[in-house]
Amino acid sequence: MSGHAGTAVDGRVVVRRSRRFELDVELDVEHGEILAVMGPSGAGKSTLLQALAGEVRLTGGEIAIGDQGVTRRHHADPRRRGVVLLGQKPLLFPHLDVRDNVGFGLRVRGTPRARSRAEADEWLWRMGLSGMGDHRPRELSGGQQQRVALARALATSPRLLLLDEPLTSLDVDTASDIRGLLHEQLAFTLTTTLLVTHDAFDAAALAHRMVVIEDGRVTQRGDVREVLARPATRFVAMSAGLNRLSGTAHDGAWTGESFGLPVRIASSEGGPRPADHTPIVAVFRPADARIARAEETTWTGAFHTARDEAEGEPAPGEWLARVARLEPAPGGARVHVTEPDLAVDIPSAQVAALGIAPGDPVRVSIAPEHVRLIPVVEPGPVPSSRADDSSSR
Amino acid sequence: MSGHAGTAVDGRVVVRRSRRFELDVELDVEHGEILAVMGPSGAGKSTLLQALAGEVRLTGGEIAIGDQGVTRRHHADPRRRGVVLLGQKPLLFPHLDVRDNVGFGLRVRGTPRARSRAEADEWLWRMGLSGMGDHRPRELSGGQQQRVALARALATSPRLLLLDEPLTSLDVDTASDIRGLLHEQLAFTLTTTLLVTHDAFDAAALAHRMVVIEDGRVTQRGDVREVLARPATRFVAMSAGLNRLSGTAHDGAWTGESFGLPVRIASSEGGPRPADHTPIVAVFRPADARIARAEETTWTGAFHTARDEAEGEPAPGEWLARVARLEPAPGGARVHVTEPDLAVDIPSAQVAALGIAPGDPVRVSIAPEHVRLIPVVEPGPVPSSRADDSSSR
Amino acid sequence: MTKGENMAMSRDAPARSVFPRLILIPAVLALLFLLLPLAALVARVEWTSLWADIAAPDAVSALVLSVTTAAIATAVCAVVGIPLAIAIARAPRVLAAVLRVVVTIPLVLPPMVGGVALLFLYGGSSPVGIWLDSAGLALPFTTAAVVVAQIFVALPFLVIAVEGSVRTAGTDYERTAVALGASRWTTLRRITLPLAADGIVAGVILCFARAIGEFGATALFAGNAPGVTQTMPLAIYTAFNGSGVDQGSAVALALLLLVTVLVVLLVVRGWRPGRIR
Amino acid sequence: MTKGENMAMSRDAPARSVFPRLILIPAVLALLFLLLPLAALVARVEWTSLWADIAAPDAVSALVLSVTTAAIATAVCAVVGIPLAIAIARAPRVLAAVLRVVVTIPLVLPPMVGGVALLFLYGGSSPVGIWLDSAGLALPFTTAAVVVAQIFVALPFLVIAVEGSVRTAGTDYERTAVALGASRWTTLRRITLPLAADGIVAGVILCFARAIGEFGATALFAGNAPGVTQTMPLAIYTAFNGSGVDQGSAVALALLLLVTVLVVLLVVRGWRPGRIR
Amino acid sequence: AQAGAAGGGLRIAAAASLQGAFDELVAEFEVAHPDILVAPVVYDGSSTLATQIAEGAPVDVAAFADEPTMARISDDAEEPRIFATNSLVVAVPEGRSEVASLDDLADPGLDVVLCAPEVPCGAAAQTALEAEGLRIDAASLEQNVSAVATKVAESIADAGLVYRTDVLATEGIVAVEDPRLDDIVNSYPIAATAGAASADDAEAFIDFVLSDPGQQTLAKWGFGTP
Ligand SMILES: Nc1ncnc2c1ncn2[C@@H]1O[C@H](COP(=O)(O)OP(=O)(O)OP(=O)(O)O)[C@@H](O)[C@H]1O
Ligand SMILES: Nc1ncnc2c1ncn2[C@@H]1O[C@H](COP(=O)(O)OP(=O)(O)OP(=O)(O)O)[C@@H](O)[C@H]1O
Ligand SMILES: [Mg+2]
Ligand SMILES: [Mg+2]
Repeated sequence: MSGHAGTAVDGRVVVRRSRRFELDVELDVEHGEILAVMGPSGAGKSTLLQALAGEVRLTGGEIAIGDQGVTRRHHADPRRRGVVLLGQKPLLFPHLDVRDNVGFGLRVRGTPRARSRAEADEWLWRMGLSGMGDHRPRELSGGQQQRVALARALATSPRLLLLDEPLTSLDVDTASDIRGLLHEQLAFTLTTTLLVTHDAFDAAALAHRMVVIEDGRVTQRGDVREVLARPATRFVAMSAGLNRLSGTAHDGAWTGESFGLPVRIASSEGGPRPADHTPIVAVFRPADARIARAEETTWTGAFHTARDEAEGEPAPGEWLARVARLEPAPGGARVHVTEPDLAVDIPSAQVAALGIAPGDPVRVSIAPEHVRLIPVVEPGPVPSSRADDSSSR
Repeated sequence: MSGHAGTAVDGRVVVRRSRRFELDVELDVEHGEILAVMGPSGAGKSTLLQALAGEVRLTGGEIAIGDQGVTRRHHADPRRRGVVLLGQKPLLFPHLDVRDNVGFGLRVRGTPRARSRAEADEWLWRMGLSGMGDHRPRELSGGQQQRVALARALATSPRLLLLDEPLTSLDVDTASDIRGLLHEQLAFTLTTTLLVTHDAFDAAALAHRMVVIEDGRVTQRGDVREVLARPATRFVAMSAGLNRLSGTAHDGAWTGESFGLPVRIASSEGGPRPADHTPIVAVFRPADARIARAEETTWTGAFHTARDEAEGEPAPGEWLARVARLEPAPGGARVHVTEPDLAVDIPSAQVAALGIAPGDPVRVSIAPEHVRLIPVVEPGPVPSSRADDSSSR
Repeated sequence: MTKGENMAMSRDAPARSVFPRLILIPAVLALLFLLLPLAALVARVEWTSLWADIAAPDAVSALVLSVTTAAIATAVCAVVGIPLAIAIARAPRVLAAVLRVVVTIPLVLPPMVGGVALLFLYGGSSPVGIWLDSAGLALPFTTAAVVVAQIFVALPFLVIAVEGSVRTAGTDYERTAVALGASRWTTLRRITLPLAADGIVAGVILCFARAIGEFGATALFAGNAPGVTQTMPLAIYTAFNGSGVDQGSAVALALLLLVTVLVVLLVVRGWRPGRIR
Repeated sequence: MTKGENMAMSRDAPARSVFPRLILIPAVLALLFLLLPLAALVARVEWTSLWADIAAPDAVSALVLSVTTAAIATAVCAVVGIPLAIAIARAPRVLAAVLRVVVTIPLVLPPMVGGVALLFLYGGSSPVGIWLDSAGLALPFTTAAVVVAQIFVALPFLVIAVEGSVRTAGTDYERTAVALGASRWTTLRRITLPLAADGIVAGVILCFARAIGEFGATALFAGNAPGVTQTMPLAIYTAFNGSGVDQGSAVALALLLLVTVLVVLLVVRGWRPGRIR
Repeated sequence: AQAGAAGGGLRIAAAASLQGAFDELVAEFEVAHPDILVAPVVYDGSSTLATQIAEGAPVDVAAFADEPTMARISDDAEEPRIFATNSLVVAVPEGRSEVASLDDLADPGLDVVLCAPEVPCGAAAQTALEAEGLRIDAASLEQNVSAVATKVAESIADAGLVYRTDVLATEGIVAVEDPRLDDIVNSYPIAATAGAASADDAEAFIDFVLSDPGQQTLAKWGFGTP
């Protein structure tokens, strides 16, 4: 694995943290690129960033950051590499006031005191914290600390910026402002950035490409919107806010089962027709699915009716399901149904009219224009490096 | 203000934190109720919870928690009040392993060691952390620590539970599981809970009522869905993911201005017709608005055309706007336009077809069936207690 | 890889330390400065007579007395000193500063003056002494006096070391424990003390070292009666100062004291308060 | 409300302390135990001759010598001891434990033995002493010897106090600083030292107090020449030991020493390293 | 000498410089008086012992190195008797020959250590030097005579004034005899304390010290007879 021109980060990071967890990820980030990193809690995202920042040692692999190599033995100085990590904890210097925290990186690079203070104040203003410069970090709220830490990281103009959930614990309004600021700043300074986030919206708004890490391994990577639109795993689908149903291709449509009865979902999307009998997944938004009361109010009754119907040709894109859970949502409710497991969003107006409760039979339908069918590629576009299998759970 | 039967928390909390910030909030929470607390970063949400937990002293007001009163001088023992705060930092005991952390509350209540360990393991399992019991907190990822802290708080079966952003730094998938668990647990144990969150979805899914705090004052309160549907402030609208345009009622419709040209937005929603010339707001979802290229491609040209059209009767629910910013989003893009400021979501397919850039003129439209008109009530349904005005920014 | 190894690995993995390597020069200087005199001492040991010197009954009884009294004094210091340290750590800013200075004062007294002060307080000519005497608890010139003298000189060390770490540990975890339903005592036992463990160990070590090395106050307040109040430092002093005694035996005794303390310290270092529950 | 008040308010607002109130009993006992002997000492002061005793030229020169040498010794200890403390705090677990014990050892030596050890090392019959002598740097009987003796006995206190707080402060902030581009020296100066400020102040205080109270090693190693090596503790001892001389003057001198140190400590307490940048 | 425990036996407190001699004396005394139990002797500086006795230390017999110190406990003791004398000698490191007589000490190129004038050996030295009209700029005024002896033995000092007994007891130093010093004697008093548990035993011991066998033993350790 050799770095080519224009590559900022290139190589393979292996970190064994414990008997049950090992991170093993290949990375290839271009100069000025923003790479989103998503993954479930405990998947190894922070470990990856810490390894790149030199905070934990590699136990294997080899990674080139700029023109410097880091291996298990050789351990370059992050300062000389120009790598700045904003970790999950803000770690603001408790003995310095907020202004000096933000100005720290400038000061240690020799910027005169007055100028670094002025720049720090400018950053605070951009973060919506003007006038807070004299406060100690402990006198700030959680979200304010988060913003100060972000300002401190950005103010140093690093060559490689590692952001570990920078917008977490911010409200929607503030997060939107900071997201805009971050977008501008990173685009303007062409800073190579790895951005860990749990929010697909952040990833889409800020990053160019994305890697998904699950249990220490990359499960999907590629263009952000592409990944979110064609989720390879349940986790990605959830993150993108999509239902993802596994089934088999048949006649160019998705087929599966619901309580033993066949279900067929068609798609009006163009593209290559999936080969029959190959595994595919159907993907659609919870808001696009429709739900209606079954004609029979008892589950057994409804099931019998459905079974009788199924004798004939079942209506495509419609099937009998059972309500598992009702979750109120801002504009209505989210209904979780089985089988197959999926979510349906219904607007407030419909909630009362529908009058359903867990256990009730319902008819779920999805129109072909909202469905995307994706062939399952296993192990997918992910460069495989799963030599060591003992470490997976 | 006297507590009545069934009231768990009742009174007024005043905490001055600094010259520029004072919290002054009236609260009234029923037994077993779950109250969501939302507000911008630095609004005082954590301060409110800390005051209720006895971690900061009141500087004024008086609050009854159960049958105990807390005032500036009198400071009841949170232990005897059965109040448990899960703060923004997990604060897991660093010298105890994860299992002992979760079991701590049980142990100190005299539960035998074996049983408390078993219960702790059960909690860890429910949190998706089985097998992690022997780890030290510092060996966990951020989200894992968050979940352990939540388990520790829930395991004590408190009378009043104060949760400060319990689901932050969790991925969507894990958050959904934990949200479900929290919902069941709180409903089952009928625990009175204050839940600080930045996520309207969490609030809607878990809470019955909601208070919105901005800059230390309550700006809106009421049923969660009601508040989110009828946002009284820009912040609430943003949190609920809605556009909120201020204007004046005229002929039962909303009227405002766009670059000096009149704009009219009608609503097909029933309800009392707003009196003419009173201030009202129009509320709708970014996904429901439509956007189209203006006939002219230059801003000046488009503006002239629009001005000429406006001489006649302007088309209701449609006006000329200017693109401010384009933000990629998972399923497409979010277009921010001025004037008035609002966001429009467009699906991926349309993004390329539309081909717009910041500065371009566009025609924005919104169908009456998606619009809700809300009279502006000032100071609104919020019990006013703004005696001290010097403390607001 | 076994689980034990793995836990050890993750705990021992050295946090990358970033101090300038140049500071190792003064650090080594400091170490040499402390160690060279000890080496010079050891170089003077007369190995031929060493065994006879340290096996002498008086030497053995002095050593036993020293270890016993220092252990008792350390225990007493821990029992009263840790509470004092916590009280100072949690006192309001100004009061804490004053208390800290007050606690430091006895350090300054040349130990002999400390002995005089103790004699003035508990001796036959003071009201306290008379009262103790009438209660049959006369202190001076008893083994108890040795312990009292040791406590007086060693207590400040324990208090200052423990106070620092209790203050650094802060109150966040304590308040969390209380909120989870722990009583104050439970919080003290399960949270405050374990979190201050490093400081407590350091304090206990300093305290024990100072107590077992105590000479001046003991000499005055407790006297130098072999078997009763003659601790190692007094035995060394007597061997060194008395005429007609070989100074070689003073060096031998000093060596014996050093080795004993070395062993005790290494054992203590392996111990952490709060580990046993 | 002015801004200053407000900052003070938020900083001083006492974190609710949750320790059991009962521990105030042993805490007060500990405090009394330390203070009563001092009170007994003060009670014996002969106020009529006090002024004459403390204004005597020898007393004044001894006091000046004590404060000067103790200050120099403390400065040297800080310069070499803080690096040693940092090195220990950041050393691997086992090495750190060994170094900590090694540093503690000199504490154990009765100071007089320490003096003998120093004599053995730097005296005329040792290679080091001969070498120093030929370089014209003979130590014994010089004021420098006083400082050396004080450093030897006081250094361990500083190292142990500072080491604890450097370790507690951890390396998180240091690594953050390095990642933000700070050099190792800058990190040391701007992060490590200020974060360990509490421990450094405590260490400096302990070190100064021990140095100014040092008697045994000084007496042996440096001697007792008025104006050159006669520090306060030696003056006190001489006054005390003198046959037929009034012990009142020993008490008076002790009081003078105490008050001086009290003043110095209160001044130091107001100082924090790293505040001035 | 079986009385290790507190309370048993005759309690003797003696100046540190008497240690070798008294250890031997006590052994002989126990042979002569098998009925009298003697507790281990407490040795320390005379001044320390005096302070302790004034504060009620349990002592039956006190033997000090000088009379003024004994005078400090006159309220607490019987009439003292002089049982030994000690005279000063010039001590030099073994194998060095710069110093041949007392007068050589005035050489400013030499490091000379003396006892502090406040303590008995220093007072004696001062008397001797004044009598000879010698002015010595001492490198150090030591707290006790052992410190002087040690400094000379370690070659830190070139010469010092110590007691004859110390030269015998300290390795590495030799005495330079000077007859002018023989007159400068220090008298050692011994007394039973007022609170002695057994006045008879105390008297018996004092008598033994003053007896011929006692004096012979003291002479063996370098002490003179009064
Ligand atoms: N210091 C450590 N010692 C041992 N194991 C660790 C350590 N830190 C983390 N781990 C383990 O490594 C795995 C990955 O942790 P990491 O912090 O990288 O996760 P993450 O993807 O950042 O999760 P989150 O989204 O919750 O922050 C987890 O299973 C965690 O338990
Ligand atoms: N210890 C303190 N001293 C002084 N001011 C403080 C202190 N803690 C918080 N503040 C100030 O009080 C205000 C409210 O803080 P709080 O932590 O309650 O906000 P919050 O609503 O929880 O915000 P976030 O969502 O960012 O956590 C902020 O302006 C903050 O700067
Ligand atoms: Mg993480
Ligand atoms: Mg908060």
